[in-house]
Amino acid sequence: MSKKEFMSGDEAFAFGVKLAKPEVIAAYPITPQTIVVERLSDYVADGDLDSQYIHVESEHSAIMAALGSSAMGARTFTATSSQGLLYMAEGLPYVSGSRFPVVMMNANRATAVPWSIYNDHNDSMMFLNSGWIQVYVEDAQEALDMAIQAFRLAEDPRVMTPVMVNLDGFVLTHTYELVEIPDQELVDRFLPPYQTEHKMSLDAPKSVCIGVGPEYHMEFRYRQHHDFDHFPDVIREIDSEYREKFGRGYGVLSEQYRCEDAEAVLMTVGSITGSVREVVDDLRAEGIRVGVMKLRYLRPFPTEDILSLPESVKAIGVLDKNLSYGYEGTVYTNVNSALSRGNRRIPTKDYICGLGGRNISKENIRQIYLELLNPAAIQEGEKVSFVNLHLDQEVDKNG
Amino acid sequence: MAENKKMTLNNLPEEELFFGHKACPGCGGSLTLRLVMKVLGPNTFVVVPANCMSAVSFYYPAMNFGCNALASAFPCTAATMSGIEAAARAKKLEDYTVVGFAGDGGTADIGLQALSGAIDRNDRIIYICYDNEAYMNTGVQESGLTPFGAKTTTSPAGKVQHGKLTHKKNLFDIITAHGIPYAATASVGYPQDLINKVAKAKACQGTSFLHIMAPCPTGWSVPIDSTVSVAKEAVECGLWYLAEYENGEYKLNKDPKEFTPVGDYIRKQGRFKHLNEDEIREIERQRDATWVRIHEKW
Amino acid sequence: MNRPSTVRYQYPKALSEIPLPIAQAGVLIDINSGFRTSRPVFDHEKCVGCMSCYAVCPEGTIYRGESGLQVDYDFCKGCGICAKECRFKAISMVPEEGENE
Amino acid sequence: MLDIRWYGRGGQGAFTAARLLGRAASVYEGKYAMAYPSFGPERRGAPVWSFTRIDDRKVIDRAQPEKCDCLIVLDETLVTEKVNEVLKPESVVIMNTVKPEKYGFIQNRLVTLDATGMALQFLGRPITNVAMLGALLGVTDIVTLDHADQVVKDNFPTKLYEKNSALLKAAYASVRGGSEE
Repeated sequence: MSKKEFMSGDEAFAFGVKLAKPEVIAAYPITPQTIVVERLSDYVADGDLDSQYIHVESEHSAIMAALGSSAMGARTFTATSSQGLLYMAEGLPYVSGSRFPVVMMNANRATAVPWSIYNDHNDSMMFLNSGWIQVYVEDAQEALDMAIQAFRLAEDPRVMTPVMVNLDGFVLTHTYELVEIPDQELVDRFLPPYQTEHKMSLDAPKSVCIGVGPEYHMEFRYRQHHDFDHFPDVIREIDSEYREKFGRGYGVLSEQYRCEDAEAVLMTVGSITGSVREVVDDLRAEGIRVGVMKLRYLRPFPTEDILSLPESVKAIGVLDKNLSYGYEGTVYTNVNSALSRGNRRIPTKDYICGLGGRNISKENIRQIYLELLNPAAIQEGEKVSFVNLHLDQEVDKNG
Repeated sequence: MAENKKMTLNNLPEEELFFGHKACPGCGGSLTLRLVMKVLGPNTFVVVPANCMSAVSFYYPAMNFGCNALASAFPCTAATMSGIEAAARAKKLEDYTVVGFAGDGGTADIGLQALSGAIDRNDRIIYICYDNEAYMNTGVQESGLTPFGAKTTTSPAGKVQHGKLTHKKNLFDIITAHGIPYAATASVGYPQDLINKVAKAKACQGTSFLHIMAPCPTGWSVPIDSTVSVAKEAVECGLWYLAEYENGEYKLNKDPKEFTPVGDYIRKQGRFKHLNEDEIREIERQRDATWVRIHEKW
Repeated sequence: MNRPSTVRYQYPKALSEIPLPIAQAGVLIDINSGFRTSRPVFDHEKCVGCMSCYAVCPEGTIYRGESGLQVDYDFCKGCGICAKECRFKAISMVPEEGENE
Repeated sequence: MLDIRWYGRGGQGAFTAARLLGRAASVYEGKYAMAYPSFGPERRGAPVWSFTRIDDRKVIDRAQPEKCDCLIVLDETLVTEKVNEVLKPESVVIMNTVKPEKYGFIQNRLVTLDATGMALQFLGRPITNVAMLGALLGVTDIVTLDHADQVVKDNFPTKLYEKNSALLKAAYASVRGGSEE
């Protein structure tokens, strides 16, 4: 029987990992991921989880130990955040290039300098090109559910690609919510033990992490790229089976909320979506037609979903908790690229927000929607703006 | 068990587990690998970080290891081995060995942190540092194990700076300071001694570490047939030593009554060609100090 | 001699043929003798079969044949360590003439 | 929707109380709740805000609320006139103090109790969070005393639970005037 528990995002994710029964865990503590590794250590120490926990001395070793473990065909988990993810940088394409289905939890946190332990997405956005699948969750329940789904997805023979599950630091990792915990037997049926021939074994010895010269290097990359073509279908299949078994699903690469007949749509990533949903409800109650599109996966990117937005949409805003300095938020770049691929001309605007844990209020979001309702101004005006900046804007403009 | 029968040069298994690779002729590193793999056998998981040994043996589509092998990132030979070992434990594998081959830079410089972590966990892995005293794969740059005075492409024999300015890191002491179950130094100049130590490491239940002197004719500027003889001379003149650390005790496997002249060893190698008499005397002084310490401490 | 043999590798011609970057162990595509300027030749009269040469060969190309120790010239790089280390002077390095076979 | 704010110092257990309240409301009373501390490095003695939000539908807005319906002060040394900024006209303030007369600047309804004295009496230590939870329920009935007692039971080992349970009930009674008990 499933039961309900009041858990933080970190705790919920750790519990999801426990239900997924990884054979090997290699992780190094970093705020705000720490509770995940503490809970997993507890489960192993108490015998509630039969897993080899490797107490690595750094994140670089965590990801490379995970590579070694996954290369043996063992279900493998690691977790990190921010500076730790950056320290792992070298290992990320090692794992994805080798096509080993490691699952990682990343607690999204700002990157130094100025250093900060608080939330934004500058850490994971640096690694959109790392070959990992990236998914961002909205609440503790989705965190737990995606811990389980991530292993199923990564290990699917059509996928064989590592998955990074991103949780917003503190606002999600350290916030307690009601979470429904699935029954272990049901999880076991949904996620059977990982079986693969894609591994080193004494019966069939392999050379792993091979080198490929200029003559054939591009062909290997070509395959890696095109394998992503199949991932959306696999994600859809897994999510609908999950919904069937556990009564909860999250859609595929993205989720549209009240986008039907919407004039303005705001794109979100992660836990900010909840507040945006409430603003949408408030505005809809006032007869204002707005919607929100939650981008769950950034790799693979929900290009088709974005292009499927109704014709009623006259302006799109993007909430970017990250910034490619000197240019724009990275989600914005990707959204515009999707629109361009589909030859859809909709005015767009980037809203840089929440950097280093800056609060984003419902009033902030409301003002963004009101601005988006004037598509002509969006078309003509500044494309990149900052939300809730603690500066006197007037002085800035005059100065 | 086959391990019970002592392995000698005469009864080494015929199977070649590291073969057909593209290493330079006379490579001390590949000789090290070949000999070690003879002892460890086919049920071995090998980790090689970015170095000559991985560069010459993982180049698609040719694969030169006959057993399982993984070409890992430079800083984390030990961590990758730990991951393999943990997975083998999780899968309840029996009768296997996990070994890593990193060079001097891969061990004493960039790989030291991960190695220290693995020894701390006492994972059942064999870490082998094949020491050719510089970053040879990238074209002979100075490492922490490059000896005093040696010329490399980043410690040139210039007008004001004469090769490497500092002495060779004392890696063996760094490792034994961890209280590791088994550590030893060895040399390709002494194959039987090397084989004996690999057999001990294979039987060790925790982390074991072998520091093997493996000359690189290219980087040392010596003839390609002198890899083994120059390795022997390093031991004979006292600049390298054969020792073990087991159960907290040090043991010298060879304790020369007197050393051959350092100058004879030095002058044969192009990398030391620029050194003057004072600098050679400095190398001798360092050697003597090392041996005083060895005799006092061990 | 117990080692992998050389195979003719089929390179991929289509997306579906491109392998994942994990390969069968022990696959040889070509021979290594291009390195060599001279080759070791055994004098079987002098050889006592001590196997020192075998132990110090970086390539693993010396093996026990029907008439004593043999060299796999496809993979010998001609470094000459075997000849130098032989206490019985049973190996001599003979210069290669022209192209390698 | 109810916003409850807890004000204390690191180590006083304000966040534990926030979490226990959220758990009682959600796990035992079928409501939805969210609980979180003011985020940051964990340091003993530093001022810590904690928040519990309770609603009949799923709580999804994570933005820190500007104002609260109940303000619970575990450590009165933190209180200045600035607390008025987080209060709505109808908000109630529950404070651990023996000198309520010092807080005339708070215009809202102020309920006080000597939680430190009670904690010393029942626990032998000045840990006031469970007492303040009891006082909150005595004033507001956000969750039943039985359910609060249940989450205290879930949270503490048996011996500590017994002491805290007694403290919870005593604090509850002290603000109710003892009549309901």
